[in-house]
Amino acid sequence: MQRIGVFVCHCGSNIAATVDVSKVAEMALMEPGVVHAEDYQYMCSEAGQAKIAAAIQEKNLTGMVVCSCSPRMHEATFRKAAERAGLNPYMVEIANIREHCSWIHKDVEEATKKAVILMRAAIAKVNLNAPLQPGESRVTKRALVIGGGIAGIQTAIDIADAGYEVDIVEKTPSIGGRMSQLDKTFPTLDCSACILTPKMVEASAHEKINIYTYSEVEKVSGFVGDFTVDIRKKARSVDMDKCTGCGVCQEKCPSKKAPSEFNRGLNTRSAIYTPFAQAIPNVPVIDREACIKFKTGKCGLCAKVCQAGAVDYEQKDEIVTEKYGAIVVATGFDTIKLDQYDEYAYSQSKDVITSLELERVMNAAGPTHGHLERLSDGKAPKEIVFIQCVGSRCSDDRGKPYCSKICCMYTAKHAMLIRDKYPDVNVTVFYIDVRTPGKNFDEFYRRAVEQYGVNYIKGQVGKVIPQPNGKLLVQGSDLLDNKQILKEADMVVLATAIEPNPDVRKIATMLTASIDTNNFLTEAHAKLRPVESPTAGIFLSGVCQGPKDIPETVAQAGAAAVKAIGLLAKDKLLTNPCTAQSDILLCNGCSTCENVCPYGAITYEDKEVNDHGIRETRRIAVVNSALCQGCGACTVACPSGAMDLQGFSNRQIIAEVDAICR
Amino acid sequence: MQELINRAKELLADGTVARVLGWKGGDLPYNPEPAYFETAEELADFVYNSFCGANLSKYMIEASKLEGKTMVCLKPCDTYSFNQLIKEHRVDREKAYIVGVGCKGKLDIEKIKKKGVKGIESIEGAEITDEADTLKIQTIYGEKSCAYADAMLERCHVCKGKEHMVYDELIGDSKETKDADRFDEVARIEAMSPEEKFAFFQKELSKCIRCNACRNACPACSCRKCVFDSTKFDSSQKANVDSFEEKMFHIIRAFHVAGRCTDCGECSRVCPQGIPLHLFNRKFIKDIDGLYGEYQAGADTTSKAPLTNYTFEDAEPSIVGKRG
Amino acid sequence: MSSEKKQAELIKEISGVNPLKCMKCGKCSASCPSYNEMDIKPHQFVSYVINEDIESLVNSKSLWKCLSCFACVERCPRDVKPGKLIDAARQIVVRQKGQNYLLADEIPELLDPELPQQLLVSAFRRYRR
Amino acid sequence: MSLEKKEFKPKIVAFCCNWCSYAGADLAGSSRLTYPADVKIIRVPCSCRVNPMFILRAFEKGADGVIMCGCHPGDCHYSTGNFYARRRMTLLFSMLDYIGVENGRTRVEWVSAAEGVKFSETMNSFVEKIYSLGENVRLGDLRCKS
Repeated sequence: MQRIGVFVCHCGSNIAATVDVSKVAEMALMEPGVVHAEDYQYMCSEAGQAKIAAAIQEKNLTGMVVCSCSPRMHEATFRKAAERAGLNPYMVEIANIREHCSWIHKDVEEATKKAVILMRAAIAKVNLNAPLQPGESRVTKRALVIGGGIAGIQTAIDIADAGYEVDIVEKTPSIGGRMSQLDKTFPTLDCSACILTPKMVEASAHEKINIYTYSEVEKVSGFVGDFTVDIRKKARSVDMDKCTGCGVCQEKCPSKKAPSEFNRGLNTRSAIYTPFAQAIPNVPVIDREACIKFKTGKCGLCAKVCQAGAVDYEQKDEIVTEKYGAIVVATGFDTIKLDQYDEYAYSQSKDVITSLELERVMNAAGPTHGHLERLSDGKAPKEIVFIQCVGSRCSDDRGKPYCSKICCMYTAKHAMLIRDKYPDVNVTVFYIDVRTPGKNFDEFYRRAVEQYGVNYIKGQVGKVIPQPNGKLLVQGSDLLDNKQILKEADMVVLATAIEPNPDVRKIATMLTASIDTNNFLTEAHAKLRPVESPTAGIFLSGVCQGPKDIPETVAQAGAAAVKAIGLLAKDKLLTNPCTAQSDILLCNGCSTCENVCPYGAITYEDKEVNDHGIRETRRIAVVNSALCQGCGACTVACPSGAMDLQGFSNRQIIAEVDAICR
Repeated sequence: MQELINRAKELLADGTVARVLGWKGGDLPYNPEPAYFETAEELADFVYNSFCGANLSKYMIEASKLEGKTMVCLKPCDTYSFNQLIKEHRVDREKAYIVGVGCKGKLDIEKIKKKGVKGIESIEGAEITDEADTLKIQTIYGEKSCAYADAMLERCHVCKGKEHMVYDELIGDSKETKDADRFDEVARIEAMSPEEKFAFFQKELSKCIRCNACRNACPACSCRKCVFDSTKFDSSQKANVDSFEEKMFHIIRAFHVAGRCTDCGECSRVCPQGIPLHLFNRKFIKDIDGLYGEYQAGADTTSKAPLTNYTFEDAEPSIVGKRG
Repeated sequence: MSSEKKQAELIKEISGVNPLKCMKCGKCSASCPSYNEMDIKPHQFVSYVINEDIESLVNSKSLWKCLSCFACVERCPRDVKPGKLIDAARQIVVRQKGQNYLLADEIPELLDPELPQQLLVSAFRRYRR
Repeated sequence: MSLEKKEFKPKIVAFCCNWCSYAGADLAGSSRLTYPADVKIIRVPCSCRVNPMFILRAFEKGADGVIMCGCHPGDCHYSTGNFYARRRMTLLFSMLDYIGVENGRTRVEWVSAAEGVKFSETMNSFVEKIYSLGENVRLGDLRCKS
């Protein structure tokens, strides 16, 4: 028989206001095995933990139940407290009477009753708990960063500076990401390239950083400290070692009709290309879909003009397998597709563009060489309308329910830059709210209005109608004046919602990292663990976790790096002892469990057994507890019940079921 | 039958096998029982007739542990079970010399008795070589007759086919007996109202005396120790104390063999209470076929079983309420 | 429940709209072809329902100026769909016998050959009973 | 014992996987999204840990409804657990339906850690369903009914 102590936490008034905590403690004493029960204001506090320690020692407890907040919150705290007092940490169970009880119920009697039942279930479980010892696993001192934008670059530099090897895997031919496409950055109006390029160079020159561009993560296995990752290096068709980056091939390439990804399809590029002048590595790739040589077998001009002999049409995709201790996801974002927003005439008029396209138009390296002009006829616009929240804050299925966060600021930036450079152009911004929380942000927006005379109108645009004269008729509302506005514009710029890079879902599945309904990766705790995924060893950097601007991204990138460094600095990790075990006398050796194990943790061995006097050799399942992650798939696949999960055994769960249904 | 005995003697004589697993005559003309034969003399008791319904593949679990090979007589449907046992590493293919025996449909003595035939002394037409469509039954009340097809086990009317899935040699001819769809009965129950379904199963299952015959005969139910006998689930009990326990046992038993059951029909054949236990297994087979694609357990030894497999697009459990 | 509250609840029930979802962006009013003829503008409908002032809504000109073109329903980013609220208010009027704005018999006289078919169908859906 | 009919208070067991649904329930709690106290949650590492025996056991001991929640298919913390769970539960529920147990008494719902609202809505609708079905008399040990 166990000697169980029950500790009921008030959590200030969080629990005590709805649950009669002293009643719960009193009821605990009536349960089998319970020899001690008390309630206290804050069990997780130092004083609370001291009470637990005292009870463990004085009453010689063999198990304990804490009725408190979610085990996801403080299970680790109480386990540590138990361990310090000499009790095996796995003899601790939590009854979640806060999140699952006091916070969602109002009636004191009802909530108290439920709390008692939850406590009984936990006591019933502890009665069947057995002390467990965690194992150890090694840590590979190398990190993988998925995504080579500003978030990935910053994380990689920070990890590498701490002395650990880092690999960056970037899908496109160059690192740099979205930031490399921007012209200027708010709120200081630095030139984006001027601040990003040095970071790119630093990453590529860093002796601890290895960059795989034009590559994708193909497969991930293993677990925290010991991931094995297959990286597909897509065939570049250009030898990275031989290429000097002279650029002659790109000049001579006769196929120049492929839309430029870097310029958002506003102009074209050659089939052999580097995305932009400052690309790192400065080695082109051949777009095999656009290349004449690959399409028809003829041409081959690039190979002829390449003095270094770097062009290699025979190159094949290559799979590199590497081990990592930590993985940082920095997959960034894209703007949403506007197919469903016919009312803004995006697909009907070349002069309706997204803000990211405007960045390219304003940039000296862009399709118009930095001249503000209409893409339809090249004329200078006189009247520009900005529309905010296009696809953001939408609860229908056309857009995204969240605020994209960066649009208010970049629109103010665009408006200001246009008014500064072209004072004769009128700029109107239709907004729902102007959101400028951030250092110097509101001041920045006010400058756009007060100093640069940008016309802000509170109200959304209902429709943009292309006119026969080439103008765009904008129909919007001015809610403050209670007027409907009709305005002829030369250009319309849409502050298009951003969404996580569509590839992130595939990556999250490989990493078994959880993802929310908007495809943003979920953090382990919204407030206290914002850069960690709930999956151990996976960290989050940048917009893949939620919309953010550059300063926030860089800050989070550094935070993710620190968390990864904290992991890599350890030599050994303690493994979860809640693993599966096979009962040698019950195992049929049927291989069913092996077939459902996602980790390949189950193997079979011929073992001598003594089954009540019958000695024979049997085929028995053996669990490698270093590989087992404790999901329990095998335990249900096993018909005889030979396979059981420590810490969540069949009898423990059944005891909980019985206690709840009692 | 003689051909089988002759071959068995040869195999014993040349040392190919150490024993023969077949049937010997029982105390009544219609209840032959599984038996081992180790010498030519013992084979005098060997029988193989239309009452030899027992599936011998499960006996091979123990026989695999013995010295030397065992000659085992397997009917076409038994070979599915044997394959399934190979797949689950329960039998050793190398320890078995499989003689695939012919089958023209096995008989159900209960069906004959239900026709009011009592005091049976002998039955003519049940020998494997007989071509007769009618059984001649000598009883203490005189001769009675019964159409062969009318006396056949339910499972033979929905036979999977007379092809052996695994064998070393074949002896004897078979005759197709399939004349019904095996899911008809299940579909009929599915079409009932919940009240009717419940009443039907309540009535059938309340007959259960927990003798465990179904479990002991089932080749898929071959755990060294059944969960209902172990303490692992706090579920060990030898008798049904209430109607819940009857249901629990049979649902779990069917669930444990789901995707592994070859639909050999032994459970229903051996049930002393005549409970149509195959209706549970066949329900799972029908669901598996319908939801995850046709699957015949024991047709091979390598395919992934439905419950250890999945696809991303699998039906959601809510489909249960949505189907017609 | 006060009669004002009842009426507001009725509008919510008929329309299936939760007016609290409105974020006051004004896209409905920006989309409305009859905006200038309305006394209560489409985006204001929401606040009338929230403030339980159905009386004003029912007596407004807007109720009968709405063309049921559904531009606001189509474009509302918050699933509030003021067009449906307007329609519900109309239903309330129609349900109170004798207060029909139009009788079915009167419609042929008002028909205009230039009128688009869709509008006709829509009008019948609105003004029938 | 009073002769008056007792008010029906259902017993509902919810199996929640540790990584998604239990966290979703926590989020429902911290967002103060209410659902009836009849629901009691049992934490399991993964939906694939839920043995049909547990579900039948709950009914045996007097549960009126059993719901299992896990990560959305494809998002399982253990990659594939919920795929197996999905097949197991589909077959089990189909069998229960087949023997005449009202099919609304069992449910599987995928709830992510971010879906506190869905968790609460799911529980509300499930409890409502159980109230409409009334006491579970078909699948239980009558000795457990008091």
